[in-house]
Amino acid sequence: MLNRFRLEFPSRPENVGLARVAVAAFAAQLDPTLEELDEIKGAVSEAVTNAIIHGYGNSPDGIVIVEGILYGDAIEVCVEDAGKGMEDVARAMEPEQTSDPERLGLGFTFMKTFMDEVKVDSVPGQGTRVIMRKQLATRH
Amino acid sequence: MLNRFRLEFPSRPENVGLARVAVAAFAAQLDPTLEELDEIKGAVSEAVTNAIIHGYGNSPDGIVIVEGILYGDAIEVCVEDAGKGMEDVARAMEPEQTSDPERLGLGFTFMKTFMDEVKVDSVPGQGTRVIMRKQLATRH
Amino acid sequence: IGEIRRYLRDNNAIRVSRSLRDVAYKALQVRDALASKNAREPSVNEIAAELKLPEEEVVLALDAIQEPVSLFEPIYH
Ligand SMILES: Nc1ncnc2c1ncn2[C@@H]1O[C@H](COP(=O)(O)OP(=O)(O)O)[C@@H](O)[C@H]1O
Ligand SMILES: Nc1ncnc2c1ncn2[C@@H]1O[C@H](COP(=O)(O)OP(=O)(O)O)[C@@H](O)[C@H]1O
Ligand SMILES: [Mg+2]
Ligand SMILES: [Mg+2]
Repeated sequence: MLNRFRLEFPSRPENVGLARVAVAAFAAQLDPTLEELDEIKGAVSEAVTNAIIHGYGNSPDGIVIVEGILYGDAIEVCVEDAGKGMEDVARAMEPEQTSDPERLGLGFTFMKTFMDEVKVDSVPGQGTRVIMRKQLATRH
Repeated sequence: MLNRFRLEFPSRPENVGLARVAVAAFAAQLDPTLEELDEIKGAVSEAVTNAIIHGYGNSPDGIVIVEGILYGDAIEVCVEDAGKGMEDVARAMEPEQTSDPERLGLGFTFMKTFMDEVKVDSVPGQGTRVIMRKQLATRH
Repeated sequence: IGEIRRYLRDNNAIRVSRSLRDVAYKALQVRDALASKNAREPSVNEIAAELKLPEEEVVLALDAIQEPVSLFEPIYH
Protein backbone atom coordinates (compact mmCIF):
# COMPACT_ATOMS: atom_id res chain seq x y z
CA MET A 1 0.00 0.00 0.00
CA LEU A 2 1.45 3.29 -1.09
CA ASN A 3 -1.13 5.82 -0.02
CA ARG A 4 -4.77 6.04 1.00
CA PHE A 5 -7.55 8.36 2.07
CA ARG A 6 -10.97 8.19 3.68
CA LEU A 7 -13.74 10.70 2.97
CA GLU A 8 -17.08 10.90 4.81
CA PHE A 9 -20.02 13.10 3.91
CA PRO A 10 -23.81 13.23 4.25
CA SER A 11 -25.92 11.63 1.54
CA ARG A 12 -26.64 14.81 -0.39
CA PRO A 13 -26.51 14.83 -4.19
CA GLU A 14 -24.20 17.86 -4.25
CA ASN A 15 -21.52 15.71 -2.62
CA VAL A 16 -21.20 13.40 -5.61
CA GLY A 17 -18.92 16.03 -7.14
CA LEU A 18 -16.82 16.22 -3.97
CA ALA A 19 -16.32 12.45 -4.01
CA ARG A 20 -15.47 12.45 -7.69
CA VAL A 21 -12.89 15.23 -7.39
CA ALA A 22 -11.30 13.72 -4.27
CA VAL A 23 -10.88 10.32 -5.94
CA ALA A 24 -9.63 11.93 -9.15
CA ALA A 25 -7.07 14.10 -7.33
CA PHE A 26 -5.90 11.03 -5.44
CA ALA A 27 -5.76 8.86 -8.58
CA ALA A 28 -3.71 11.59 -10.26
CA GLN A 29 -0.82 10.44 -8.04
CA LEU A 30 -0.61 7.38 -10.34
CA ASP A 31 -0.32 9.66 -13.37
CA PRO A 32 -3.32 8.36 -15.35
CA THR A 33 -4.45 9.49 -18.78
CA LEU A 34 -7.54 11.70 -18.91
CA GLU A 35 -9.50 8.74 -20.20
CA GLU A 36 -8.50 6.55 -17.25
CA LEU A 37 -9.36 9.43 -14.98
CA ASP A 38 -12.80 9.86 -16.56
CA GLU A 39 -13.49 6.15 -16.15
CA ILE A 40 -12.58 6.23 -12.47
CA LYS A 41 -14.72 9.33 -11.97
CA GLY A 42 -17.64 7.76 -13.79
CA ALA A 43 -17.48 4.65 -11.60
CA VAL A 44 -17.31 6.75 -8.43
CA SER A 45 -20.28 8.85 -9.55
CA GLU A 46 -22.38 5.74 -10.12
CA ALA A 47 -21.49 4.12 -6.81
CA VAL A 48 -21.99 7.27 -4.73
CA THR A 49 -25.24 8.08 -6.54
CA ASN A 50 -26.48 4.57 -5.73
CA ALA A 51 -25.56 4.98 -2.06
CA ILE A 52 -27.56 8.22 -1.92
CA ILE A 53 -30.64 7.30 -3.90
CA HIS A 54 -30.96 3.56 -3.29
CA GLY A 55 -29.07 3.07 -0.02
CA TYR A 56 -30.57 6.06 1.76
CA GLY A 57 -33.67 6.57 -0.41
CA ASN A 58 -32.65 10.19 -1.10
CA SER A 59 -32.68 11.11 2.59
CA PRO A 60 -29.80 13.53 3.33
CA ASP A 61 -29.22 12.08 6.81
CA GLY A 62 -27.12 9.09 5.84
CA ILE A 63 -23.32 9.00 5.81
CA VAL A 64 -21.42 7.89 2.70
CA ILE A 65 -17.81 6.78 3.10
CA VAL A 66 -15.41 6.79 0.16
CA GLU A 67 -11.97 5.26 0.54
CA GLY A 68 -9.10 5.19 -1.91
CA ILE A 69 -6.00 3.03 -1.78
CA LEU A 70 -3.02 3.05 -4.14
CA TYR A 71 -1.08 -0.16 -4.73
CA GLY A 72 1.72 0.09 -7.25
CA ASP A 73 -0.02 1.00 -10.51
CA ALA A 74 -3.51 0.10 -9.28
CA ILE A 75 -6.16 2.05 -7.45
CA GLU A 76 -8.87 0.60 -5.25
CA VAL A 77 -11.94 2.68 -4.42
CA CYS A 78 -14.54 1.63 -1.84
CA VAL A 79 -17.93 3.30 -1.52
CA GLU A 80 -19.92 2.40 1.57
CA ASP A 81 -23.32 3.26 2.95
CA ALA A 82 -25.24 2.13 6.03
CA GLY A 83 -28.52 2.19 4.13
CA LYS A 84 -31.08 -0.39 3.20
CA GLY A 85 -28.81 -2.92 1.47
CA MET A 86 -29.80 -5.44 -1.21
CA GLU A 87 -31.42 -8.88 -1.00
CA ASP A 88 -29.90 -10.22 -4.20
CA VAL A 89 -26.67 -8.50 -5.21
CA ALA A 90 -25.95 -10.70 -8.25
CA ARG A 91 -29.35 -9.86 -9.70
CA ALA A 92 -29.05 -6.11 -8.93
CA MET A 93 -25.75 -6.06 -10.81
CA GLU A 94 -27.23 -7.41 -14.04
CA PRO A 95 -27.71 -4.88 -16.85
CA GLU A 96 -31.05 -3.11 -16.82
CA GLN A 97 -31.91 -4.38 -13.36
CA THR A 98 -33.36 -1.54 -11.35
CA SER A 99 -35.76 -1.15 -8.47
CA ASP A 100 -36.87 2.18 -9.92
CA PRO A 101 -38.71 1.97 -13.24
CA GLU A 102 -37.65 5.54 -14.06
CA ARG A 103 -33.98 4.55 -14.06
CA LEU A 104 -31.91 2.68 -16.61
CA GLY A 105 -30.35 0.10 -14.32
CA LEU A 106 -26.93 0.56 -15.92
CA GLY A 107 -24.93 1.86 -12.97
CA PHE A 108 -23.24 -1.44 -12.10
CA THR A 109 -22.70 -2.14 -15.79
CA PHE A 110 -20.77 1.12 -16.12
CA MET A 111 -18.77 0.41 -12.97
CA LYS A 112 -17.76 -2.99 -14.39
CA THR A 113 -16.88 -1.44 -17.76
CA PHE A 114 -14.80 1.37 -16.26
CA MET A 115 -12.99 -0.62 -13.59
CA ASP A 116 -11.19 -3.98 -13.77
CA GLU A 117 -12.94 -5.52 -10.76
CA VAL A 118 -16.14 -4.66 -8.92
CA LYS A 119 -17.12 -6.51 -5.74
CA VAL A 120 -20.23 -5.74 -3.76
CA ASP A 121 -20.95 -6.71 -0.16
CA SER A 122 -24.44 -5.90 0.97
CA VAL A 123 -26.60 -6.87 3.94
CA PRO A 124 -30.31 -6.04 3.83
CA GLY A 125 -31.12 -3.45 6.46
CA GLN A 126 -27.44 -2.82 7.18
CA GLY A 127 -25.81 -1.34 4.12
CA THR A 128 -23.66 -1.81 1.07
CA ARG A 129 -19.98 -1.68 0.26
CA VAL A 130 -18.79 -1.48 -3.34
CA ILE A 131 -15.09 -2.24 -3.86
CA MET A 132 -13.65 -1.34 -7.26
CA ARG A 133 -10.16 -1.83 -8.56
CA LYS A 134 -8.46 -0.48 -11.64
CA GLN A 135 -5.03 -1.27 -12.98
CA LEU A 136 -3.54 1.69 -14.81
CA ALA A 137 -1.42 1.33 -17.92
CA THR A 138 2.23 1.45 -16.91
CA ARG A 139 4.09 4.28 -18.56
CA HIS A 140 7.20 4.41 -16.40
CA MET B 1 -25.17 23.59 9.23
CA LEU B 2 -25.86 22.95 5.58
CA ASN B 3 -23.27 20.39 4.61
CA ARG B 4 -19.99 18.98 5.79
CA PHE B 5 -17.24 16.46 5.05
CA ARG B 6 -14.36 14.78 6.79
CA LEU B 7 -11.20 13.66 4.99
CA GLU B 8 -8.40 11.58 6.54
CA PHE B 9 -5.05 10.77 4.96
CA PRO B 10 -1.47 9.90 5.92
CA SER B 11 0.99 12.74 6.42
CA ARG B 12 2.58 12.56 2.99
CA PRO B 13 3.38 15.75 1.08
CA GLU B 14 1.59 14.50 -2.04
CA ASN B 15 -1.68 14.65 -0.09
CA VAL B 16 -1.55 18.42 0.31
CA GLY B 17 -3.00 18.67 -3.20
CA LEU B 18 -5.75 16.17 -2.36
CA ALA B 19 -6.76 18.24 0.68
CA ARG B 20 -6.66 21.46 -1.29
CA VAL B 21 -8.89 20.30 -4.13
CA ALA B 22 -11.30 18.45 -1.82
CA VAL B 23 -11.87 21.66 0.14
CA ALA B 24 -12.13 23.60 -3.14
CA ALA B 25 -14.71 21.19 -4.58
CA PHE B 26 -16.68 21.47 -1.34
CA ALA B 27 -16.38 25.27 -1.11
CA ALA B 28 -17.57 25.48 -4.72
CA GLN B 29 -21.04 24.63 -3.37
CA LEU B 30 -21.14 28.21 -2.02
CA ASP B 31 -20.35 29.61 -5.47
CA PRO B 32 -17.22 31.55 -4.43
CA THR B 33 -15.27 33.88 -6.66
CA LEU B 34 -12.03 32.58 -8.09
CA GLU B 35 -10.12 34.75 -5.66
CA GLU B 36 -12.05 33.46 -2.64
CA LEU B 37 -11.41 29.92 -3.82
CA ASP B 38 -7.67 30.55 -4.20
CA GLU B 39 -7.53 32.05 -0.72
CA ILE B 40 -9.28 29.05 0.83
CA LYS B 41 -6.93 26.71 -1.04
CA GLY B 42 -3.89 28.69 0.08
CA ALA B 43 -4.97 28.56 3.73
CA VAL B 44 -5.58 24.80 3.50
CA SER B 45 -2.16 24.25 1.92
CA GLU B 46 -0.46 26.11 4.75
CA ALA B 47 -2.33 24.30 7.52
CA VAL B 48 -1.89 20.82 6.01
CA THR B 49 1.78 21.47 5.24
CA ASN B 50 2.29 22.51 8.87
CA ALA B 51 0.59 19.33 10.12
CA ILE B 52 2.92 17.22 7.97
CA ILE B 53 6.24 18.98 8.50
CA HIS B 54 5.89 20.41 12.00
CA GLY B 55 3.21 18.19 13.57
CA TYR B 56 4.64 14.91 12.30
CA GLY B 57 8.20 16.04 11.57
CA ASN B 58 7.86 14.83 7.94
CA SER B 59 7.14 11.26 8.99
CA PRO B 60 4.55 9.71 6.63
CA ASP B 61 2.96 7.65 9.44
CA GLY B 62 0.76 10.35 10.96
CA ILE B 63 -2.90 10.92 10.11
CA VAL B 64 -4.12 14.36 9.04
CA ILE B 65 -7.85 15.11 9.30
CA VAL B 66 -9.45 17.87 7.26
CA GLU B 67 -13.05 18.82 7.91
CA GLY B 68 -15.24 21.30 6.07
CA ILE B 69 -18.55 22.72 7.22
CA LEU B 70 -20.83 25.07 5.32
CA TYR B 71 -23.01 27.50 7.25
CA GLY B 72 -25.09 29.83 5.11
CA ASP B 73 -22.53 31.86 3.17
CA ALA B 74 -19.58 30.87 5.36
CA ILE B 75 -17.18 27.96 5.25
CA GLU B 76 -15.29 26.54 8.21
CA VAL B 77 -12.25 24.35 7.61
CA CYS B 78 -10.49 22.41 10.39
CA VAL B 79 -7.10 20.79 9.96
CA GLU B 80 -6.04 18.43 12.71
CA ASP B 81 -2.99 16.36 13.49
CA ALA B 82 -2.04 14.15 16.41
CA GLY B 83 1.57 15.27 16.23
CA LYS B 84 3.92 17.07 18.53
CA GLY B 85 1.81 20.15 19.25
CA MET B 86 3.04 23.60 20.28
CA GLU B 87 4.08 25.06 23.64
CA ASP B 88 3.21 28.64 22.81
CA VAL B 89 0.59 29.01 20.11
CA ALA B 90 0.31 32.81 20.27
CA ARG B 91 4.01 33.13 19.68
CA ALA B 92 4.08 30.55 16.85
CA MET B 93 1.35 32.52 15.08
CA GLU B 94 3.35 35.75 14.97
CA PRO B 95 4.82 36.70 11.58
CA GLU B 96 8.28 35.29 10.94
CA GLN B 97 8.11 32.94 13.91
CA THR B 98 9.42 29.56 12.88
CA SER B 99 11.11 26.62 14.55
CA ASP B 100 12.95 25.91 11.30
CA PRO B 101 15.52 28.54 10.28
CA GLU B 102 15.13 27.49 6.64
CA ARG B 103 11.47 28.54 6.64
CA LEU B 104 9.92 31.99 6.58
CA GLY B 105 7.42 31.58 9.38
CA LEU B 106 4.61 33.13 7.34
CA GLY B 107 2.15 30.21 7.21
CA PHE B 108 -0.12 31.47 9.98
CA THR B 109 0.14 35.01 8.62
CA PHE B 110 -1.19 33.79 5.27
CA MET B 111 -3.96 31.79 6.93
CA LYS B 112 -5.05 34.92 8.83
CA THR B 113 -4.87 37.01 5.66
CA PHE B 114 -6.83 34.54 3.55
CA MET B 115 -9.50 33.62 6.09
CA ASP B 116 -11.64 35.79 8.38
CA GLU B 117 -10.90 33.86 11.57
CA VAL B 118 -8.14 31.45 12.53
CA LYS B 119 -8.22 29.65 15.88
CA VAL B 120 -5.59 27.17 16.97
CA ASP B 121 -5.88 24.58 19.73
CA SER B 122 -2.67 22.74 20.44
CA VAL B 123 -1.44 20.50 23.23
CA PRO B 124 2.28 19.66 23.38
CA GLY B 125 2.77 15.97 22.71
CA GLN B 126 -0.86 15.51 21.65
CA GLY B 127 -1.49 17.50 18.51
CA THR B 128 -2.89 20.59 16.88
CA ARG B 129 -6.24 21.67 15.49
CA VAL B 130 -6.49 24.74 13.26
CA ILE B 131 -10.03 26.07 12.74
CA MET B 132 -10.48 28.62 9.98
CA ARG B 133 -13.61 30.42 8.93
CA LYS B 134 -14.33 32.51 5.89
CA GLN B 135 -17.43 34.49 5.08
CA LEU B 136 -18.06 34.62 1.35
CA ALA B 137 -19.44 37.68 -0.38
CA THR B 138 -23.17 37.21 -0.87
CA ARG B 139 -24.12 37.41 -4.51
CA HIS B 140 -27.59 35.92 -4.37
CA ILE C 1 10.06 40.62 -1.33
CA GLY C 2 11.66 38.31 -3.87
CA GLU C 3 12.00 35.69 -1.18
CA ILE C 4 8.36 35.98 -0.20
CA ARG C 5 7.28 35.75 -3.80
CA ARG C 6 9.34 32.62 -4.27
CA TYR C 7 7.88 31.22 -1.08
CA LEU C 8 4.37 31.91 -2.29
CA ARG C 9 5.05 30.30 -5.62
CA ASP C 10 6.74 27.26 -4.14
CA ASN C 11 3.98 26.81 -1.61
CA ASN C 12 1.29 27.34 -4.13
CA ALA C 13 -0.33 29.83 -1.80
CA ILE C 14 -0.93 32.33 -4.53
CA ARG C 15 -0.96 31.86 -8.22
CA VAL C 16 -2.16 33.98 -11.03
CA SER C 17 -5.81 33.13 -11.00
CA ARG C 18 -7.13 31.53 -14.10
CA SER C 19 -10.71 30.42 -14.25
CA LEU C 20 -11.30 26.70 -13.91
CA ARG C 21 -12.96 26.64 -17.31
CA ASP C 22 -10.00 28.37 -18.85
CA VAL C 23 -7.60 25.84 -17.33
CA ALA C 24 -9.82 22.95 -18.39
CA TYR C 25 -10.06 24.04 -22.01
CA LYS C 26 -6.31 24.66 -22.14
CA ALA C 27 -5.75 21.21 -20.67
CA LEU C 28 -7.88 19.63 -23.40
CA GLN C 29 -5.97 21.57 -26.07
CA VAL C 30 -2.65 20.44 -24.61
CA ARG C 31 -3.92 16.87 -24.46
CA ASP C 32 -4.72 16.93 -28.18
CA ALA C 33 -1.41 18.57 -29.05
CA LEU C 34 0.62 16.06 -27.03
CA ALA C 35 -1.42 13.12 -28.34
CA SER C 36 -0.67 13.97 -31.94
CA LYS C 37 2.96 14.86 -31.23
CA ASN C 38 3.74 11.63 -29.34
CA ALA C 39 1.16 9.37 -31.02
CA ARG C 40 -0.19 8.28 -27.63
CA GLU C 41 -2.45 9.56 -24.90
CA PRO C 42 -0.56 11.94 -22.60
CA SER C 43 -0.84 11.49 -18.84
CA VAL C 44 -2.20 14.05 -16.42
CA ASN C 45 1.36 14.80 -15.29
CA GLU C 46 2.46 15.60 -18.81
CA ILE C 47 -0.50 17.92 -19.34
CA ALA C 48 0.02 19.61 -15.97
CA ALA C 49 3.74 20.07 -16.66
CA GLU C 50 2.92 21.74 -19.96
CA LEU C 51 0.48 24.10 -18.21
CA LYS C 52 2.92 24.65 -15.31
CA LEU C 53 0.21 23.70 -12.83
CA PRO C 54 0.01 21.02 -10.14
CA GLU C 55 -1.77 17.95 -11.52
CA GLU C 56 -4.60 18.10 -8.99
CA GLU C 57 -5.43 21.60 -10.20
CA VAL C 58 -5.85 20.22 -13.70
CA VAL C 59 -8.07 17.49 -12.25
CA LEU C 60 -10.19 20.06 -10.41
CA ALA C 61 -10.53 22.24 -13.49
CA LEU C 62 -11.54 19.34 -15.73
CA ASP C 63 -14.21 18.32 -13.28
CA ALA C 64 -15.62 21.84 -13.32
CA ILE C 65 -16.59 21.50 -16.98
CA GLN C 66 -18.19 18.13 -16.43
CA GLU C 67 -21.83 17.34 -15.70
CA PRO C 68 -22.64 18.13 -12.07
CA VAL C 69 -23.81 14.67 -11.05
CA SER C 70 -23.83 11.18 -12.48
CA LEU C 71 -22.52 11.10 -16.02
CA PHE C 72 -25.07 8.64 -17.22
CA GLU C 73 -28.11 8.87 -15.06
CA PRO C 74 -29.73 11.93 -13.60
CA ILE C 75 -29.96 11.74 -9.84
CA TYR C 76 -33.44 13.22 -9.92
CA HIS C 77 -35.92 12.82 -12.71
N1 LIG D 1 -26.02 1.25 -2.38
C1 LIG D 1 -27.15 0.56 -2.68
N2 LIG D 1 -28.05 0.27 -1.71
C2 LIG D 1 -29.19 -0.41 -1.99
N3 LIG D 1 -29.51 -0.84 -3.23
C3 LIG D 1 -28.66 -0.59 -4.23
C4 LIG D 1 -27.45 0.12 -4.02
N4 LIG D 1 -26.80 0.22 -5.20
C5 LIG D 1 -27.58 -0.40 -6.10
N5 LIG D 1 -28.70 -0.88 -5.54
C6 LIG D 1 -29.78 -1.65 -6.22
O1 LIG D 1 -29.26 -2.15 -7.44
C7 LIG D 1 -30.06 -1.70 -8.54
C8 LIG D 1 -29.18 -1.52 -9.77
O2 LIG D 1 -28.29 -0.44 -9.61
P1 LIG D 1 -27.75 0.31 -10.89
O3 LIG D 1 -27.16 -0.71 -11.81
O4 LIG D 1 -26.88 1.44 -10.48
O5 LIG D 1 -29.07 0.86 -11.60
P2 LIG D 1 -30.02 2.08 -11.20
O6 LIG D 1 -29.30 2.95 -10.20
O7 LIG D 1 -30.28 2.76 -12.49
O8 LIG D 1 -31.26 1.47 -10.61
C9 LIG D 1 -30.73 -0.43 -8.05
O9 LIG D 1 -31.95 -0.18 -8.75
C10 LIG D 1 -30.98 -0.76 -6.57
O10 LIG D 1 -32.15 -1.53 -6.42
N1 LIG E 1 0.62 21.53 13.18
C1 LIG E 1 1.68 21.99 13.87
N2 LIG E 1 2.26 21.22 14.83
C2 LIG E 1 3.34 21.66 15.53
N3 LIG E 1 3.89 22.89 15.37
C3 LIG E 1 3.34 23.70 14.43
C4 LIG E 1 2.23 23.31 13.66
N4 LIG E 1 1.90 24.33 12.84
C5 LIG E 1 2.77 25.32 13.09
N5 LIG E 1 3.66 24.95 14.06
C6 LIG E 1 4.75 25.78 14.61
O1 LIG E 1 4.47 27.13 14.31
C7 LIG E 1 5.56 27.71 13.59
C8 LIG E 1 5.04 28.75 12.63
O2 LIG E 1 4.28 28.17 11.58
P1 LIG E 1 4.16 28.92 10.18
O3 LIG E 1 3.66 30.30 10.45
O4 LIG E 1 3.38 28.07 9.25
O5 LIG E 1 5.67 29.04 9.70
P2 LIG E 1 6.66 27.93 9.08
O6 LIG E 1 5.86 26.74 8.68
O7 LIG E 1 7.30 28.63 7.93
O8 LIG E 1 7.65 27.60 10.18
C9 LIG E 1 6.27 26.54 12.94
O9 LIG E 1 7.62 26.83 12.67
C10 LIG E 1 6.10 25.45 13.99
O10 LIG E 1 7.07 25.56 15.00
MG1 LIG F 1 -27.34 3.52 -10.26
MG1 LIG G 1 4.05 26.76 7.73
